[in-house]
Formats: sequence, C-alpha cells, structure tokens
Amino acid sequence: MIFNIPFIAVAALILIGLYAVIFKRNLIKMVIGITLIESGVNLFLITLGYREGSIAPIYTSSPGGIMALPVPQALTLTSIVIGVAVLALMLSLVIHIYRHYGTLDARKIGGPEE
Amino acid sequence: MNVADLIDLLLQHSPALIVAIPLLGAFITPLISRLNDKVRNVFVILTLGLTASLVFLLASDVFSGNIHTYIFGSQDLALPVVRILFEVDAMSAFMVIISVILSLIAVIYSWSFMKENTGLDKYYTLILLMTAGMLGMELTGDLFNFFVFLEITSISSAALVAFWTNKAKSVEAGFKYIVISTIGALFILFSIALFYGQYNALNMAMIASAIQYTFLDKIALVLLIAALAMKAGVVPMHMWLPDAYGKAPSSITFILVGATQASLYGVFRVCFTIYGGAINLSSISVGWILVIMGIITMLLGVAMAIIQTDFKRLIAFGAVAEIGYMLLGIGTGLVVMLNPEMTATGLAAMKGGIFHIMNDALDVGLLFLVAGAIYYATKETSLNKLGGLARNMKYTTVFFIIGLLAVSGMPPMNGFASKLLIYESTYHLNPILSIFAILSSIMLLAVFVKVFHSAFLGPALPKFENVKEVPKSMLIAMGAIATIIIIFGLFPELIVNNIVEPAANALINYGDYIREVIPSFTGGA
Amino acid sequence: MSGMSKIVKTISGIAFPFITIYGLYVISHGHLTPGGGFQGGAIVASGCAMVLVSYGSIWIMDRVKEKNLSILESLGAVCFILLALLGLGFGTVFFNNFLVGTNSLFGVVPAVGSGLADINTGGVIPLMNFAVGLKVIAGLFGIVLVMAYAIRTKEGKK
Amino acid sequence: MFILEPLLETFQTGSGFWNPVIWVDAIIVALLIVVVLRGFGNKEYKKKTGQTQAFLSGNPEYEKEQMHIKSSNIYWGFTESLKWVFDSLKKLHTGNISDYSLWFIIVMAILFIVLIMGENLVGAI
Amino acid sequence: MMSRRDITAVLSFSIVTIFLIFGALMMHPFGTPDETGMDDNIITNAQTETGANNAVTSVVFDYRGFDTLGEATILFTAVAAVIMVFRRMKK
Repeated sequence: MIFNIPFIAVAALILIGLYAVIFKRNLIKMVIGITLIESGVNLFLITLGYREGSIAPIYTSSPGGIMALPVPQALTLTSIVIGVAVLALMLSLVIHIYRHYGTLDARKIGGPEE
Repeated sequence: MNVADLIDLLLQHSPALIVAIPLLGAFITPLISRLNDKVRNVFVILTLGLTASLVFLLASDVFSGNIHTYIFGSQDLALPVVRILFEVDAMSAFMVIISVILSLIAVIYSWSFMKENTGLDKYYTLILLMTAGMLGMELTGDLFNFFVFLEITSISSAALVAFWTNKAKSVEAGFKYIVISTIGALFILFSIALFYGQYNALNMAMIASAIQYTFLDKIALVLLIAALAMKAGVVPMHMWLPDAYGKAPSSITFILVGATQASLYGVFRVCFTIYGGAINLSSISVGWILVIMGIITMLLGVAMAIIQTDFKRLIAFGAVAEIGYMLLGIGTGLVVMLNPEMTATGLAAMKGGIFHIMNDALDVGLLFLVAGAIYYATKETSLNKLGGLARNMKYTTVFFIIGLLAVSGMPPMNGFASKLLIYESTYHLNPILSIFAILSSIMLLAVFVKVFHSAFLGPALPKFENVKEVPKSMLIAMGAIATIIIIFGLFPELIVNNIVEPAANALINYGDYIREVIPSFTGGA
Repeated sequence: MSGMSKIVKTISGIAFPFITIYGLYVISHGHLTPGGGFQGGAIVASGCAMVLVSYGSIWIMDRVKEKNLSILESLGAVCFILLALLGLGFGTVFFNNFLVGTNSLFGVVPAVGSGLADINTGGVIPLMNFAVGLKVIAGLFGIVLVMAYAIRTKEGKK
Repeated sequence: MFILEPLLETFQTGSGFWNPVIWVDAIIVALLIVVVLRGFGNKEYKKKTGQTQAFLSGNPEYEKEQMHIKSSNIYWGFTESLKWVFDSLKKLHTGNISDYSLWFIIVMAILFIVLIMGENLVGAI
Repeated sequence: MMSRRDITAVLSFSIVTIFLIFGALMMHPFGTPDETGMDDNIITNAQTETGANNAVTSVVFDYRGFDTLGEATILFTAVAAVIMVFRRMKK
C-alpha cells in the first residue's frame, strides 16, 4: 500500500481542512480550512491523472512516450478558478462582518435569534 | 426556411440555448444598464421570457415521451463519451419549468420592490446568472458540469443574500450560506473524482452503466447524499436556510426556493439514475434514509415554526417542513421500487412527491412574496409589531389567505392534492409515516393561522393608519402565482397526468435515461 | 492602502512590462505550450496587483475605475460566448470548433505526433484564449482593486 | 384547444379519489345559505347605535395596542406545556457557522455507519 | 474538560477519518489507473479533431468547452458579487 501515499495525503489534507472549519473560532482560519479542503480535492484530481513514467500531454516537440491523462488537469484548472472566485467572495464578506461586529470570533457573531 | 423548420431547429438546439441565453443576457446587462434603469429591467424580463418560451417548447416535446440529448461541440455521439452532453428527460423538464417560472415572477416583482436600492445592475446580473445556474444543474447529463453550475448558483445566491450590506445580519447569513455551499460542493467534487478514478467517466449515464457498488462507490454515495441534502436544507443540516431565507430580499428568497429544489433534484438524480444500476439492498436502505430524513425534517421544521416571531424566518421553517414531504414521497417510491406488488403505491408516492415540489415552490413562494409586500409597505417584519393590516392591504390579504390554505394542504388548493397522494401511499408502506405527515400538516395550518391573525386581523393599529397597498408589479407577480395555485388546485388530474406522471416514470425507469447514451445497456425496466 | 517607498515603485514600474509581455505570450501560445487564457491572464493580473501594492489603491483608483474593468470583462465574456454561438451558426452545434480544417485563420491541422509549434493552428481555441485572457485580466484585477480600495487605511486618504 | 371534459375528471389517487369541482360547488352552496341567514338579521342592524360598540360588560374600551393579541401570546398554553421540547430545539439553533458544518460531519458519519457497516452486517446475516 | 459538542465532534470526525483513510487505501495503486479509455481517445484524436498540439488546452476549450464557459461565468459572478458587496449604500 506504499503506492497509495498520495491518496492518503489527499485524505489528510481534507481532514485538516475540516478540522480547521469545525474547531477554529476565527473566521479567517475557517476560510483557510476551506481552501485546504479545496487543495486536497485538486491534489486528488491531479493524482488520478498520473500514469507511471508519463510525460505532459503536449505534442509540441515532445520526446514521445506515454502521456498523462489530460482530463484531470483540465478539471483541476476549472476547480482552481472556482476556488479563487469563492475565496474572493468569502473574504469580502468577512471584511464586512468585521466592520459590523468588530470581531472575527465565530461565537460572538450571530448568536441564536428568536 | 419556413416556420416549421425554424421550430424544429429551435427544438433541436433548445437545451443549449436555454442556458446560453440567460448567460449572454447576464454578460450584456452591465453594458445595457449604462443607458437607464427601465431599459435594463425590460431587457432582463425579455431575456427570461425568451428563456421561458424555449423551456415550454422543449418541455412540450419531452413530456410527449422522447428524451433529448445535446452534445456540445460535435454532432455524433462517440463512445466513450468524451464531450459534455445535456440530457433532458421528463424530470429535468419538470424542474426546469419550475425554476424559470420562479425567476420570471421574481424579476417582475423586483421592478418596484427593489426600486429604492443602489447597485441594481449587479442585482439583475446575478439574478440572471443564478437562473442560468439552476437551469444548467437541472439539464446537464455530466457530473462535473453539474458541479460547475452548482457553484455558479451558490456564489450568485450567496452574494444576493448579502445584498443589503448595511445590515449585519444579512451579511452574516450570506457568509454562512457561501461557507456551507462551498463545503458541500467540494465534497461533491470529491465524489465525482472517486467516480472518475474508478470508471474514467464523467457522464452520468456512463457511470450508471458501469457502476458496481464497490466500497468507494458507497463512500461517494454517502458524500453525495449528505452534501446535496445539506444544500437542500434537510434537517439537521437546515440551519443555514432560515438565516438565508429570512435575511435575503423577498424576491431573492423566492428564487432561493428554486435553488434549494435544484439540489433536491440532484439527490433524486443520484439515488435513482446513477445508483439505479447498482440495485440491491442499497436502494431499500437509501430509501429508508430518505424517508426518515423527511419525517424528521417535517416535524422539526414545523415545531420550530410555531415559536418564531419573525415573519420571513417563520415561513422559512415552514419551507423546511415542506421539503420533508418531498423526501417522504420520493423516498417511499425508492423503498418499494424493487417490490413488484407495490408498484402502484410506489408510483402514487412518486407522483405525490414530485407534484409537491411544484406546489411547494408556488405556495411558499407566494407567502414569501406576501411577506416582502408587508415589509415594503410597513418596513416591519416582526409579527409582534404587526397587526390590522387587512384593512389597508386587501389584495395582499386575499393572496395570503390563498397561500395559507395551499401551504397547509387545505382543499381545494393544490397542496391538498399532492399531500393526499403522499398520505395514502405512505399509509400502505407504514401507517405511522402518514400519521406524522398529517400531524405536521395540521401544525402548519395552526402556524399560518397564527401569522394571519397577528399580521392581518385585529384592530387597526394607529401606527399603520397610512399604510397603502403595494404597487402594481408586485400585485401582478403575486396574482400570477395565486392564479396558478387555484388552477392546479381545481384541476389536479390534468397536471398529474400530463406533467407529473412522466416525470415519475422517468425516475423509476432509469434504464431509458442510460440507454439514450449507451444503447447496449440492459436493465432498468 | 497607501503607496510604498520610491525603490519599490521604480522596480515594479520596470518589471511590469516584462510581466505583461510574458503573460501575453502565455495567452497567445496557449494551444501549443503549457498555459492558456487563464494562466496568462493570472500572470498579467498579478503584475497589475504588484503595481497596485507598490503604488497604493488610491493612486490606481484615480486612473482606473472598476466600472471600466467590469465592462472590459463583460466584453471578454460576450466574445467567448459569441464564439461558441458562432459554432452553432457556421458549424453545426453549440461550441463546435468550426475553424479547424478550413485553412483560413488558425485553421491549419498540425502533423500528427510530436511536431514543432505552428501558431496558426487550433481553430477557435486561440481566439477563445484571447477572450478568456482579457476576461481574466480584467476580472482578477478588478477584484483585487476593489478589495484593496475597500480596506484602504486612513493615512492613505490624505 | 380548450376541452372542458378532461378538466372535470375525478382525481384518482391509486387507493381513492378526490374531485375538487364538487367540493367547490358544495362551498358555493354553503356560502349561499350563509348569505340568506345573514339577510335575516341584517334588518335589525342599525348604524351608530349601541349595537356597533364593543360591549366589555360595561367596562370602557381599551386602546388598540392593548386589544391586539401579540403573536408570541398565541398558543401560549401549548408552547408552555411543551417548553422542554422547544427549549431544546432552540438550543440546537446556535447561530454559529462551525456548528452548522459540524452537523454535516455528524450526518456523514451516521450515513457511513448505516450504509456501509450496516449493509455488510445485513449481508453477513 | 471537553464539552458535549467537542465529544460529538471528535467522535464523528474520527469516524469520517477512518472511512476516508480506508477509501484511500482501496484506491488503485498510484500511477496505474484502471480505465483510461476516455483519455486515450482524447490523446489520439486531439490533434486531428481540434488542431491543437496541447491536449490539455484542447480538452479545456473544445471537448469540455462548456465547463470553461461555466468557469468564466463563475469568475464573472465573483467580480460582480465583490463589486456589489462593496458598493456605496444609499444613506
């Protein structure tokens, strides 16, 4: 099972991100946790696309040989841009929350309401 | 080229155009809004109207029994499927009709509801993007494309929930919504990657034909059900929903109902189509999971609704309770799907659940619009401060009564027809389920009677003396919804036979959906 | 935020054109070498962000308005979706690569297998690269500019 | 083309039927009876007499704010008798975002147990 | 002293951890994917069908171009959302 260390790393990244989201109180740290989950998923996609001893799937003056799978790289590109967009929106909302509440503690903002 | 050929061409390309036209409109809206506001509003309404006409053209053909597939970038479908393709069966068409109607009505309603606000060009742009996202989620036959459209819907709706950035609560609700949606979407992407790693396919039909229900498939099933159920506001993951629904502008809440149901459609698509090929113990246990989720959802939602005092938050908990009915009906259908002597029960339950999706969108949506109208007229949402509004706002009162009867399943409104189907079919499965359903329906009636009394009845309060009826466009929007509700209530057989039953059959006979792409597939009735 | 020291301003002013040229190269060779519209656009936008950091958001906001940036981005998006719709018009279906095979602009089909780079290939892919690149440059720079302007400090005002 | 006949079909629910049109007819008949009964009493009703004022056993009428029943007072007995239920439910709804995501994790764990362990157990039996 | 929330969190978190790690171990060995039909199809036909030497770009803009449209739309959405969030509110 030593071959599966990349997949274990993916699981570890996702779990670290989940830990940050659940146990951290600071909103910025929760956002960082979400980006960690996202990096784990991206790493998983890229890892799926790797073939033993393969080259990049580009024909321009390529040395030849078997090529890595191109689709996961395209999916990862899409997922990265999506992550950027989500991150921008979340951070701008966090800025507004800080302006309104004066704090970033998740327990202090938005208590239970009737 | 005469008209018939043109119609055929439109019909052939309609799955792509239904998504492309709102996107193009959204890209053009910032340019047009430089001119003036009226032109922009008319342009948005025309864009959505064109989309709606295409949707009805497509749906009228799909409901007559043939499944549409549209391959992007190539004409012939080569196996293995490397290109994205849209696949429209009756269920997708049903959901698309709901979404486009909601968006159209919401834009008409916003004309005068949002007139006082700044940043309206971005508002309309995001509404168009949200509509495109919902339609894409419901039309697509490709899992990764589903994820992309899910993210479009999440980002635009989260930004719209936080539209009133000068209110702390709305910004906070928007942040909660984007965090929850992102976590859910990332886990959906994770399960998509699991599928890709095993079967090297992203197309729903290919995955469904190749699936073997291994350990990784079970993990992917769990992740998909949990994430999509959270996006659909299923208890105990519903807590973002009252915040988001309660703090968003009412027109946005009206579309959010559709976005929530798009996620619910994702749950059903996963359970029936993708995992339909892996039929064994799983379908029964997954079905029971859906049924139990539905029961908990209805009871807890209605129980929380009783003690709320904020108008929109109360209706939001009512919406949570309504989601339980859909889960109950369709979960019952999934439980008895394999049981040959309970086919009639399963079909009735599926019909009830699917019909209730549309009824819930209409009824809860009408109530949200009424809440928005009251906020527009009185700038007040707390039920403890409202009262005696029936004297000044007659039409709004009539619309609220219609929505009240419909959402609590009183005859002869449309809510009664679908709930009757659910009661009777779940009684055959287990009488306890139907007892719970009827109980929570009664409590819903009690909740909304309380709202009616405390907001509309009672003596004329002096502070609301000079409250006037809301402007025309809001009345038109509410009246349109109320008319549809009454028509559905009076002629349920028409709707169920022509629209709902094909959708239920499309979910049950998942084989046709797969055979449309992979003709060699056998099974799935 | 306010600007930084004169050294930083000078260095970033010198480095900015090179970064921009490199980003445009990545965009225009997206169909031949690693890269494409998104990557090149991100490179150019990061160059713009460097200038923004060194000169301060106030200084930039006086020269670039985010309204114009969003209009540029709308133009890029409209070009992209119109290219896709042209596939429906000329060719057969939405997103059809209608230019490839026609030996016109970008219409040359390269030799199968490992070959040298011929810029005149790829059909609509280079055009889409340009549209997406424009969109990404405007979009990312718009995001950074608006957020930097929103959190500007007091001493930046004067 | 609008055909009236399919509209009047009875709504078959698999194990029963339901016809809203007949129901609406019944409602209309009931409303007619109500109007007739109201007509009887309508003759004795006179404007601007003691009949119009609310009679609170001789006491003076309160002002409007006090006469209106607040929404949190409605169903007071019901909510009071089930206070423990509603309080525990309210305690669940902390406005804390990390609790929201914790519920997601909990549901995932439960589904893992039920769907994977549970099925293996049932399959073993 | 852990509160009840922390105990529940740790419990469910560990369950999820166990299952995810098991899933990682159940994956195919790293570097040898089970099925590569779709991608081999793309690698062989990319040059002739799309005329691009870069297979990844041909996937991004031709085979899965609609995803790229959605991706560009998401960026557009984010820009619109950020500009809308930081707009001037009418006082």
